[in-house]
Amino acid sequence: MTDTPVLDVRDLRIAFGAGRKAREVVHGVSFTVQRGEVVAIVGESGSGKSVTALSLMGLLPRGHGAVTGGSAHFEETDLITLAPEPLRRIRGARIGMVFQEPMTSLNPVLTIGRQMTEGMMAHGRVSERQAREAAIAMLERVGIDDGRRRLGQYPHEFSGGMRQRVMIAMAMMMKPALLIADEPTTALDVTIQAQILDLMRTLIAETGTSLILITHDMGVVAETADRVVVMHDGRVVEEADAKTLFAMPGQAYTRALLAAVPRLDGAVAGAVARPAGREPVVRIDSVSKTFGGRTGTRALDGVSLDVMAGEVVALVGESGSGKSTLGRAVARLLDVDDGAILVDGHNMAEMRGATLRRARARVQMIFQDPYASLDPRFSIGRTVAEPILIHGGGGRREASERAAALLQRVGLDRPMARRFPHEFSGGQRQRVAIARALAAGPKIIVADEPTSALDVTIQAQVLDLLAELRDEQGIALLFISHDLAVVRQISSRVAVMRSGRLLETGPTEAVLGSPRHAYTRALLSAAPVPDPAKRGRVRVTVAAGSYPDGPLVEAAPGHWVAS
Amino acid sequence: MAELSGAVPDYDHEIVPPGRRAHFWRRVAFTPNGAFGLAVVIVLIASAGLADLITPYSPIKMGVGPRFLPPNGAYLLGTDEFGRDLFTRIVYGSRLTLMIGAIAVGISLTVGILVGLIAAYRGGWTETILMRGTDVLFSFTETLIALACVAVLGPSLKNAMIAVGIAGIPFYARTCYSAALVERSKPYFEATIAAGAGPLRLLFLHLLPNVLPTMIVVATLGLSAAILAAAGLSFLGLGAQPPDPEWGAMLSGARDYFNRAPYLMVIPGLAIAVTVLGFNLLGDAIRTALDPREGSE
Amino acid sequence: MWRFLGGRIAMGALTIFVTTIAVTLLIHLVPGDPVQIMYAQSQGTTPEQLEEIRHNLGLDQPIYIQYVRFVGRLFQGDLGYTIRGHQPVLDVILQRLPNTIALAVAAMAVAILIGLPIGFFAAYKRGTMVDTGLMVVAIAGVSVPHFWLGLVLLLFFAVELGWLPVSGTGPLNLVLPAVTLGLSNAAIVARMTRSSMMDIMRQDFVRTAEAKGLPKSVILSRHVLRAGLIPVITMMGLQFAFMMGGAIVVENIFAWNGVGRMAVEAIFQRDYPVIQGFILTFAVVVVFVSILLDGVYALVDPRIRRS
Amino acid sequence: MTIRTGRLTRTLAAVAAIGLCSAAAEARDIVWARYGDIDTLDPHKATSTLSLQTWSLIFDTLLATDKDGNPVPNMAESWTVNDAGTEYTFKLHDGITCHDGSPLDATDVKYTVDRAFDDADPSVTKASWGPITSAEVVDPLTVKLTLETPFVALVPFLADSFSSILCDSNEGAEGFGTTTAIGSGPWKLVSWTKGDKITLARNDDYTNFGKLAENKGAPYMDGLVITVVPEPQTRLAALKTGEVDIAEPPFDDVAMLKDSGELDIVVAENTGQNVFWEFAVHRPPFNDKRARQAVGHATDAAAAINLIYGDLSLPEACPVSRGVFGNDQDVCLEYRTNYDPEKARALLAELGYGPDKPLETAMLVWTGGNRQKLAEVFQAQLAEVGIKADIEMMDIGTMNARVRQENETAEGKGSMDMMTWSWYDPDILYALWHSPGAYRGYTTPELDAMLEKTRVLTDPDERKAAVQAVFKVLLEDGIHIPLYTPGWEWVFAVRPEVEGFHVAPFVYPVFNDVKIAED
Repeated sequence: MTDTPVLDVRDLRIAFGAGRKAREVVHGVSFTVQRGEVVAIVGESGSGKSVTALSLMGLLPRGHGAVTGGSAHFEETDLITLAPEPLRRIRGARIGMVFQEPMTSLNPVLTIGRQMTEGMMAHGRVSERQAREAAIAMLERVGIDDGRRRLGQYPHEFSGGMRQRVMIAMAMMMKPALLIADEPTTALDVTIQAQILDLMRTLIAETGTSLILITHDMGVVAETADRVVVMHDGRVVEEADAKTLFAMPGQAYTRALLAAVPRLDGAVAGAVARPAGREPVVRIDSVSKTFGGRTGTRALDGVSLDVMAGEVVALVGESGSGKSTLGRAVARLLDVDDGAILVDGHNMAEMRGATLRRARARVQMIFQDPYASLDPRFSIGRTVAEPILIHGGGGRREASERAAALLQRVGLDRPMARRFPHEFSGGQRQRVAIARALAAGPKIIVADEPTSALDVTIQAQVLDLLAELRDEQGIALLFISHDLAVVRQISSRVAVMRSGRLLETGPTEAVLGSPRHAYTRALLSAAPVPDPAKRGRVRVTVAAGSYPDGPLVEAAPGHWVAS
Repeated sequence: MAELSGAVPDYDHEIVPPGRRAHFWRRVAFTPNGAFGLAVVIVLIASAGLADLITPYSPIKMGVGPRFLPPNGAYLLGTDEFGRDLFTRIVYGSRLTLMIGAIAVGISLTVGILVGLIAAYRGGWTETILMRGTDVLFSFTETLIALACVAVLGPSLKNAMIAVGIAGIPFYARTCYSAALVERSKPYFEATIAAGAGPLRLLFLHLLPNVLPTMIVVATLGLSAAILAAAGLSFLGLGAQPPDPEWGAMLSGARDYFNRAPYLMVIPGLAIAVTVLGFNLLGDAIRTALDPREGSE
Repeated sequence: MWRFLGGRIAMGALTIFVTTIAVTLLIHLVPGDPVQIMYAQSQGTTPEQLEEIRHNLGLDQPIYIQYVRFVGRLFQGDLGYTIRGHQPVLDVILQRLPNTIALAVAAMAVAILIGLPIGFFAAYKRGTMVDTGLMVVAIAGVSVPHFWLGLVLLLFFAVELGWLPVSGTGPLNLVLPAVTLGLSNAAIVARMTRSSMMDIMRQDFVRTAEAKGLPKSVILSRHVLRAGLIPVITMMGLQFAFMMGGAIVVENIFAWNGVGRMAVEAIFQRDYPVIQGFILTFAVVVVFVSILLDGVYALVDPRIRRS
Repeated sequence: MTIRTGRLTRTLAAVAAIGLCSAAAEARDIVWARYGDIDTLDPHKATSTLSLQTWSLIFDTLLATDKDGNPVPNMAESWTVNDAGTEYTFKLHDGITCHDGSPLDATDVKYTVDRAFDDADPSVTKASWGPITSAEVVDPLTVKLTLETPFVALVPFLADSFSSILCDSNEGAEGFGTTTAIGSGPWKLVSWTKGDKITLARNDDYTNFGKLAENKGAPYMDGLVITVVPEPQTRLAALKTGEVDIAEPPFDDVAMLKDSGELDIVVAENTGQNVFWEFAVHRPPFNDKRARQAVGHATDAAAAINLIYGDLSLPEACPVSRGVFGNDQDVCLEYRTNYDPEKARALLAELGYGPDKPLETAMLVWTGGNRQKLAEVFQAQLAEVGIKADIEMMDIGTMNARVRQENETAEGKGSMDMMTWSWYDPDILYALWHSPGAYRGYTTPELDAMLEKTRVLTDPDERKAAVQAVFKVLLEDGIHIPLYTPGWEWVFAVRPEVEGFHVAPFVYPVFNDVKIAED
């Protein structure tokens, strides 16, 4: 490492609000970034990592937050005390930034060309023509061909991954000394994430730019960072070399954090091969669904799948794979065009009216967003009691008694039943949602990304709870997730979907351990592994339409692969 | 007739949880706008309720004083062309104004909520018919619908209230619909469907309570629009008829005397403006309190 | 884009279709015998004559036949005859319509010229006293009844100062009604603009622009204003409809010879063919303008233009 | 912002002033502002005073009225009646020309009469023409009208603009009544912008034979513009700024204007206008004459009109107003129900009404002329004795329909209305109260007989007695309770530089003598 760091942050303090209401959220954070170094700032939500990054650029939302102390020396200049105008001249030119949401980070009414060139021109170095040439060259470097034509296009004509490439190109065009990337891949599918991370690493290496990578994902950290700064509650908990940190975490918090991260390697905790019931609880039989009329998108295309009693079947795939649609079809939250969904032998797809309402008790659902999952005007006791009342499980008193018992079962105290959802944390709300699902006395629960919105430590707790319930009550679980590591932890069988088709299904060990389908292999190789030692694996990629997606064939006992 | 409806129904459906209601009202009352709005509304309600006690004369009896007497000690706001006490008439007018607002908004709100909720809940053809119909009516603007209603029903205060009420339906239906659509797409609603809840439970225990805060904001702002619209109709002679001390009608009647007694025109106009401003500020304050994006907090 | 415009045109056609039905029904919703009400002017019309009039108006036919006839005549530009004076309704309306449109357009110009900059500025200064102050003024603006504002302006500028003519229909006469109608709508435009601009200022792409180190003026003019104006344009169609609606009142104050004043007179005179014609004309104008603005919108917003 | 607006408007005002000056330099028109527009230029298609006044400028009539309201020769230099009173022969002046240059002769008169009696599309005032069976061209300057029965009111009718003589060149002319109106009156139609203004130009060929104007030739001024300015205060402002020369002022400002001398006030006399109460007599409560009388006794018309119109209007005791044949205040005062609230209360008590049970009725009033204010005063007066009247304002046409509808309805609460009629002859009472009655109101066989008599008696004294006998019935039974005269559009404020403006009987403003002094 060279002697003078590119960035030297000392005792940075940030507060939200003003005057008496001021609340400090970052309490004296210090770290340095050396030339050409990749530093990851990692932490759970509320750790202050994003705020720290924004404050360096002077981009804290006005009226919401302000730096109250400390310094941040960038190439000898203190960014914190710098006047707006000189700071503006540093922004973009010397420090670039890439944000999380590629879909909204570009102006929809300006051409890509305009947006790419305006920064360079604003910093007064070049003519428009030169800027366009530079932009075309840069687009090529981030893997976008036909740059000349692409510059005339608007953001909506690019996919999410492409937009993030444009964002990176836009930032790197200025050859900044430092690039700050705030969760740059969180909104992307895992295969795209892998490509973007690879791209960033390559560019950094080529240009000697330093990178601050803000993320919550230990896998991403392990894949990318040279050095890691772990933040928690506005403080730096630990700062260490990446390899050291993953191998020998120095602090209890870091250890807990790492322990909670589900892994694709190592011991399988939950996926002990369980004796599955003989009769399927749910039999999905060649179900098809098209959205938006005859010419619309085919979300499900002849999907068949069985779930046995007491079994956890994971449905994995990237966005647009149809996995959520299938889950909602099973819960009969949408009508399918074709096929049957037999729950306990009754075809839910054909039911209507009161019959359907009665049958609904058999299938319950848990959703991704714990905040929107509960009616904010119902106390949680009432929320949990509602299914009991609907299905005639006794009077009001009995229902609330049972609701209280269920809440206790999911780890919430009885007196909490009177409280309202806003008084609970995300994890607690997800527990309430689980209790509500249990209240109807279901045979199967469809859990649609139930832990994706939760911090990794909370995720571990919720997954444990689900596993316990499965063991204890013998309820089947259809677990929908994009995260193979989570799937591996909880499910006994896995079904891989893409573009509305089932591509591979079988026991978890078999599918994740020895995948037979090219797409499954691509997914596995793209998933970030929280171990710096495994960095630089060869990625398997698979282009759309270049893989088999015909009927499933049994490749090994219970292991089916698309032909 | 000023259409407040010009503001798009874009309220954030952030909900005030039951436990925070007291805190919420404090947030409304402690902003200058909210305090002013609340004060106006309280004064209005008080004057409507206590009209018999606080007014010295009869609102319709002529010749309780000389004609065209400018504001003075005995007749606080002066007397009108018939020697009636203007203060008394303004106070009694507040009663009519509140009634007009309440009834007109009551009609708009009830029908609007029903249409919006059912359209959002049922979807499909019901939704298409109801909401396209609403769009059609909406493009007509409230003024025209109110005018058409009066053309059919004939000019009277009662008909003006009905007309303004009907005219407001599209706006309320739209707002309720978009609010209900947001709620309907939230997982808790789907979870309740999955729990086997029937349409009535879904509509009235889940959807309605969750759109209600939005609708209350809209109704508060809508009150001002309704009052203004009804006053406009009365001004044109299509609403309140004599001797009702309706402000718009009073203002209209005073036009003939604006040389001689300008206060006759100024005072009812101010009464309307302050009342409408009060409801607008109150509605705005409630909205700000509900929508964290708006304020600086 | 053509699909978008096609949808809008279809919606417009639907609006006009619904209007024709409403207008046909209108006359039947009137309590009492419309023919008697309409023709009471004539001295000693006998029941037989009334029956004949009813027949001539087709009111003795089943309602769907009346509707078909009405639409048939509509296509020939025949809106019937006024009760008062027996004039072709279409002529009566067409003679006044340009005045109303002129008023609405001028008022719209006033509203935009005043409302847009204020809204933009308030959004820029959001959360400050300036913003609060401007918005209170805007709320006060929508709270002042425009029939009152009109009278006050009339008193002051025309009667007291004598700068402008007090009544009538001409270019100079347009100033006061346009300002009256424009001012109260300027407040709405200001609020609309502010909320649209604030939405944009909260967008991620504005932060991107800031992160690029663009000067504030460039961010505001290029990124915020452009994107923020698009929703404002979409609201303009509705705004124009409001102007047309507001014109009904304002025309009556300033004796501006437009269709709004005509409509109010017709209501007092129970001249139903005129009322029918007015509603229909109103619908056609509003639909036409909103389709026009949708066209502008489609051209301005690349997401629609290039789809 | 205020400052900027100010500067802007001033600039605009300056620009416009230049425009106005150049226009004014060419010709000076008389500008007459009224509250509303005409319905049509076709005298067979409307009845409003606004329309009549306009027709009287464009068209001429066979006869005219003198200042007392009596018929005198006009375009017809003389006329004769046969003994049976069923044939009227009119001799026309020679050399009268229509606006299009064609001569006005007997064929034009026949054209007009035939048009009024056209079976397919008769005049809306067909009944007032009387029982005419034919119009005959005897020679180019002689025309004969034949009647089925005698009709003494024909002569005054032919002096009124309802009988405007239309030139037969209007036949087949495009847009008659809208863009075309060819007459032989002192003014020619230039254009009519509906809702805004009517522009007239001097008819240079005009000769005044009998109209009330000193000027025997064409008007002095080049043009006459009749504009529509609905608001009284706006009209006043326009008068003050000189935008308008003649207009009806706000009543409450008349005294002030008179005192200041800023504007001249012209009050029309002999308007023939009669404002009166009438009732829906076929159902309770007004089927009982005591209820009607109670209204009469509760009404203090003198006080009310004094409050609203000051000394501009007069209480009227007779069912036809001053200046109309048969009017005699003393005779009528004897018969009519005079203001006596005690008596009203007593009558109401007899009928079972009291303080806790007011007599409820609708009070229909037509818009304009401050009548809504007057109605409010009457409403308060009636309230004093325990009659609760709900005012309903409407257009006159609507009110005509409503009144008839109320008379034809057997159910519902009481209905009374402040009706207004303006006519040049007591024959109006025939139209109103002879069965079936204009509004299907009060009729009896006895009254029918009495009214028929008033139509055929040619001796003035006999006819007067018959007319006053009708008054007695109408007044005593509280059928037609007169309130005041004149009643609408009869006060004119005139700019001081305007000379020679006056108003002929039955509210016909005359502009033939008008000269406007140069500033």
